[in-house]
Amino acid sequence: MQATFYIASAVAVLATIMVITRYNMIHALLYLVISFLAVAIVFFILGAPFIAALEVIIYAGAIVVLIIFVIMMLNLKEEAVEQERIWFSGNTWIGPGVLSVILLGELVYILVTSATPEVSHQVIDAKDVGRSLYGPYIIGVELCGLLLMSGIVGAYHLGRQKKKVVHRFLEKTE
Amino acid sequence: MIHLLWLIPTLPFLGALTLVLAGSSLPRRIAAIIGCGSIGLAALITLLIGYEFLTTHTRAYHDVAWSWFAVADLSVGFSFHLDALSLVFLFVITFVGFLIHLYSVGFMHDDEGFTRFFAYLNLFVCAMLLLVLADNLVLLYLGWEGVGLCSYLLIGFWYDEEKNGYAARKAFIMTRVGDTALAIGLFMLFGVFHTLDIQEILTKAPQLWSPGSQTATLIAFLLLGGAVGKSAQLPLQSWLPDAMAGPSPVSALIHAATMVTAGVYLIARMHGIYELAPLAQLWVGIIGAITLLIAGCSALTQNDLKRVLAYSTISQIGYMFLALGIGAWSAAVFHFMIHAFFKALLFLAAGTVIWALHHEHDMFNMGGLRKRMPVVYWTFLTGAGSLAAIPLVTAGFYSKDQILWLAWGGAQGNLWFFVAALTGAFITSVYTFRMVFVTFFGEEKTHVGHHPGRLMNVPLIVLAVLSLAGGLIELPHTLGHVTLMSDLLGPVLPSTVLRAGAESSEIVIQLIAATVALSGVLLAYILYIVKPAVADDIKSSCYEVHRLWYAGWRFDDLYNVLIVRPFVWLSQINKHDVIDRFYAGLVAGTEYFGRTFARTQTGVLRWYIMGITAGAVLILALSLVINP
Amino acid sequence: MILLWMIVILMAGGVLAGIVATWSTVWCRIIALTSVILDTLLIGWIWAGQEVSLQPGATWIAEVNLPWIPSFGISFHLALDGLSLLMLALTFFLGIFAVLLSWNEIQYRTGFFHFNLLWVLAGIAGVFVTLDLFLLYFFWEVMLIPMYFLIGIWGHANRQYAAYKFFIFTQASGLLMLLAILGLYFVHGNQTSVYTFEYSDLLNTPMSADLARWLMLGFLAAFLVKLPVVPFHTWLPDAHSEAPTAGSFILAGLMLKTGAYGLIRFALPLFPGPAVEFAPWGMLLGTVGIVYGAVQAFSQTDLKRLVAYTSVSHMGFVMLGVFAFTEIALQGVVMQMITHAISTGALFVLAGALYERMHTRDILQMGGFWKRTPFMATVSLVFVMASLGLPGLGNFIAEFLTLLGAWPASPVLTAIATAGLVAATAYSLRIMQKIFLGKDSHTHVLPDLSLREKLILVPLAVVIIMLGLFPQRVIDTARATVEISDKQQNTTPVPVRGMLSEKGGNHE
Amino acid sequence: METIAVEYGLVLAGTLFALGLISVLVRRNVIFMLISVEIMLNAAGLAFIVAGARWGQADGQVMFIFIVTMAAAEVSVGLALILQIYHQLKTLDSDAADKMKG
Repeated sequence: MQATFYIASAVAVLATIMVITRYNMIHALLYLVISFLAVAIVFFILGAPFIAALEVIIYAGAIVVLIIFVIMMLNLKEEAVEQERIWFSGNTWIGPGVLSVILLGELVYILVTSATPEVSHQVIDAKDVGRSLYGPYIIGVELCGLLLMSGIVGAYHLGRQKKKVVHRFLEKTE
Repeated sequence: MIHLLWLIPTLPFLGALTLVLAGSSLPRRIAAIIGCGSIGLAALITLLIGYEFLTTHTRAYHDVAWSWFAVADLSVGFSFHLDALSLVFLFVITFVGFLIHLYSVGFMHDDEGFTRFFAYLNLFVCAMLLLVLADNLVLLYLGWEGVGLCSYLLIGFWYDEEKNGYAARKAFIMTRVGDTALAIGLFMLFGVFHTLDIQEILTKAPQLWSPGSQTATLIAFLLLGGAVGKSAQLPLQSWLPDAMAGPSPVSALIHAATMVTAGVYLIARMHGIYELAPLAQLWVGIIGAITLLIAGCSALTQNDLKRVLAYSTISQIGYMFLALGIGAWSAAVFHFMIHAFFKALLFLAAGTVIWALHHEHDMFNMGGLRKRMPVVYWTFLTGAGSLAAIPLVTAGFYSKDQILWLAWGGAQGNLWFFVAALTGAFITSVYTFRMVFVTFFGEEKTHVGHHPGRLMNVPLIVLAVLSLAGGLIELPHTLGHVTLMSDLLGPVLPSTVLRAGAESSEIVIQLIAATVALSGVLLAYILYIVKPAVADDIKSSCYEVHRLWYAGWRFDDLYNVLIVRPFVWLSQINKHDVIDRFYAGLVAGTEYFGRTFARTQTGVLRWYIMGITAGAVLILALSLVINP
Repeated sequence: MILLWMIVILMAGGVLAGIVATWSTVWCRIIALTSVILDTLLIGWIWAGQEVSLQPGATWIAEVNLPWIPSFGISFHLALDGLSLLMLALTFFLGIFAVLLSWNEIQYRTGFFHFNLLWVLAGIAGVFVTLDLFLLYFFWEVMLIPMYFLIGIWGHANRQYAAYKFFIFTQASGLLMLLAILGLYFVHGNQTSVYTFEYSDLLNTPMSADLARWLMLGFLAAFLVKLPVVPFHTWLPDAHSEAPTAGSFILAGLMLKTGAYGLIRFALPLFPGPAVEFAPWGMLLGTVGIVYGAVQAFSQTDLKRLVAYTSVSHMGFVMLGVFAFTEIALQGVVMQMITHAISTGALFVLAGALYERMHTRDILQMGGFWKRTPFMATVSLVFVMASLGLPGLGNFIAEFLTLLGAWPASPVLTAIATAGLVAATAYSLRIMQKIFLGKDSHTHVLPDLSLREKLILVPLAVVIIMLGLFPQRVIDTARATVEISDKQQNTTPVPVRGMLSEKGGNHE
Repeated sequence: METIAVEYGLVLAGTLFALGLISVLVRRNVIFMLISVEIMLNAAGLAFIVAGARWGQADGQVMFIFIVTMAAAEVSVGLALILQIYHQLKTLDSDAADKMKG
């Protein structure tokens, strides 16, 4: 069990590192799927099989597919990869890297110095989650509904192909 | 009859009101009738009241027109107090005022501001009457400021000339400096007595203060400040010569006969306080003595006929102050009255000369007018004689002699005062007859344009008679011993105490005074008729002194450097208000910070995320440090 | 109830005038004029029916007390006493002229102008009668915002700047007052568990001296800025010089008086202890204001700016008098509020009239106008003389009483303030000299005052003269109020007062 | 059965979060930024699951579901925005969209 956890974790971290270092978007997305799958395994180990399934379906499935669709729509070619390479080079890494490492260090420090209880091995299945969702968290569910609704409306509104507007004075009148 | 007292200031006021409201639409004739008529009626009522006052032996008459304002323990009425002192002033103001009004009808005949002139003049008479009739110091202050206003308006009457306006402003501001002292004096008096009623203060003062009391001295000095400003005494004298920018009748009425003697009135009125403050009273005398000397010296050097008279006025008021300073109260009032007659006469006559010579002011451009304008010559000569105190025949001799005598023989007199007064008398007769000889003798230098009509001659003659006969109401022991004036003022003003053992020397002093006056005339005769070259020699050999005196001892320059320029400089340099700079700085600072922080708004998304991250790092770090 | 009506008439008149203006500007002006005249008649009727002298301690002449937001202890409480009566009469009286003044001057957005004008008046009237601190703040804002529009829309060239400056100064200080009001509200609530904004309840709130000091400073901030007292005065010259004539007129005549009124009605009675502590500084500020304003006025070349600085100088007398804590001085202050409103307001009218004719406010470009406009010159003379405190005109009574009353409190400061009158003479005469005296070398068409202008200036001149000769009626009307606030200050322990006069004497 | 210490789960979540953060900060391509945000959201969700597992409660999973919902909505709106940006600016460079700089 423990070994599985560590392996899955290592895969997740490595896959994520690969994600963030790719120049090609599709490659990155494929690594992202691996990372999500690894995390799904971690969920399963932690006793959340329902969530593991959700992770696979929604993250590794729906969201990644959505992004791929958009990439396809944009019809990005080799130039995009080149562009990415140019942007990516140099010491742009240093500042963010140091900042993030400090943040991580602080997190780890906090976690390590505090008491370390064990994870309980009770499996919490979809039924428990459902009870919770439609019990005390019903308001949250409602709000999620609204959020998704507005997400759809917003995406539709924003995604419409409008006439290109560069500047209102330069706008072509047809 | 005496209950008609309220009419005396009311009539000129109504006259002024009518003239102001009617404006220039009024025909000249009617304006003249209103202007002179109101004063004439007032003068008539004054005469009647005076007659009743004298025959019934009234000591004082009190009349409340209405209660002006009353707050807490302060109660001020618009109320009048008539006693012998105010009666004398009342008589001079209305009577001389009336004569000057009459004269003005002729003098101002062709001026386009005819109505306006009479409106101001009437208003002035009203204010002056309020001043002398006031039973409380606030009403007195009203009159005091009112005459100041009219003086301002009348000096600047010919406002086309910018310098007339400035002369008017100077007069107003300089007298206002004195008024400030007077106002502070009023506050102090109220603080002590809880009333501003003059009679009440005078009765209470000896009960509250012992002679020499500090408060009394301070208050007396403050009142003196007011008097000095109004009466053009040292150190606030320099406005009067410039005030000659006004029309001559104005100079005669305001700047010779009445307004400038308001200071004398004030001190005489508040004599009770000065008696309790010997130091202040001594200073009244000292100021008078110094002023009469320096103004006399300045008068010696002036070429402008009216400026000579102006300095002479300052000098003569110096005599009155000297008299007040030595406790010769009734002598001061007597000299005031006689001075009003002859100085008004001199100004009117000078005005006629100037008017006849097309506004020629320089007397060295005149000459030979004796034959051309005989009436003016004779009246001017009478006035000049009176001013120079020619013995026996002129009224000026009697009034000035009294002061000279008391400066020596009075209990508060001393040698210094006497010498100063005597020197002043000598200087007076020199410059007076310098004026007479230069203007009326020698050859004619400017052609006489127009001749005065009867309207202008009659007041001259009346005033000339008064400056001769006026002295008969008060004659010294040695010559007839008439004491009408001091008897009249007796109930109001204390009589002067003589120094022990000095009585016998009165005749000697009189002889000295007469000699000095006559020798002054003689000197003037030698210098300006017999040997004019000598006068020029003296002038050029003492050029510096001459210039200093000519410029009125450079007091103007002194005040310019000390007060006016710093004030204007301060005001100009701060025109844009340094305090506003502070707020402008505040605004600039805010804008600067705004712009600086706006620069962090780069529009680059990654910077914002960086900011958020840095914030998270910081907060976590803080929580670790603070709460490990 | 009549008080409510007075304010409602103004507000409703404003709305109506604003609406009617779409059809007819003349009717808009007539409606505005009618509503102000109606109010003037109402207040005149009250005053006429009033006993000459109110008995000390008498209840209010008129009172309205309606619950507004009872849960917060806010009520719509208006009350009228002698002081308020005078101020209201002044407000409505000057309001008539403000409408008349704009008859020709305001040619665009007439409806909105009159709406603002009447609402400013309503706000000012409200401040003068309110007895609820929340309502006070409400009216304080009601008079502020329309005034901002008056300056910002119908002002002269630099109006935006002036309007912002005016707004920020008054609003910032007003917010400090709001803070202090809320502070007082909660302190009182904590002490007595009665949460109320009612003035009479808050009067004797027990609190620590420190707290009282801070709360008083909050109130003072609003009132001193409005007055204005010297370091906070710089909005005034800008606002005055840029505002339209009616705006300057109301600003100088009425709005500044709300500061003075606030001091007398609110700041001092609510915090008697700290007020006594502050008194020497208050008097010092007043004196500095008198002298500083006068010196500043002397150097100005913009006529309206000049008059604005004379306001600063004159309001210094208010400070001096209020913090002298004597009945005479307070009467002087009340008188000063009225006479300054009239004399300075009239000077602004004259400045406006000259601007209408010459299209400049620069006095260096004027001169010698007496010959062509004798009537204007004569009227100006009256107001210029009033402004330098000539006896016989109302301002003299005010300044004399103030100084006389302030003398016992601090002789040195009073003496300096008196000397300030010399500077007042200098700047006042400068106005006459530069505009009306001197050579007339201008080619402008310069007609004398029109009938409408005469209709404004002549009554003002008559009133200022009447106030100078017969001030007793005003003094009697204000007596009850003044005596009460005087008494309140006198209840403070004697040693403090002794110290006060000594301290006052030593401050330079 | 061996147990897993909670901190390991949390350290994993933190690591993933930090990696996502680095990427967000470094990348200029908007799509990459969006991907990185997904990584971070996922890491946050992981932390919730770990916490839920520690207490044996369903709440952590509920939270994860909310996060997923939010992520879905965010991605859909975000992608729509990306499309717009690309159409307007002809690039995916986030730095090009700096019209609101101060």
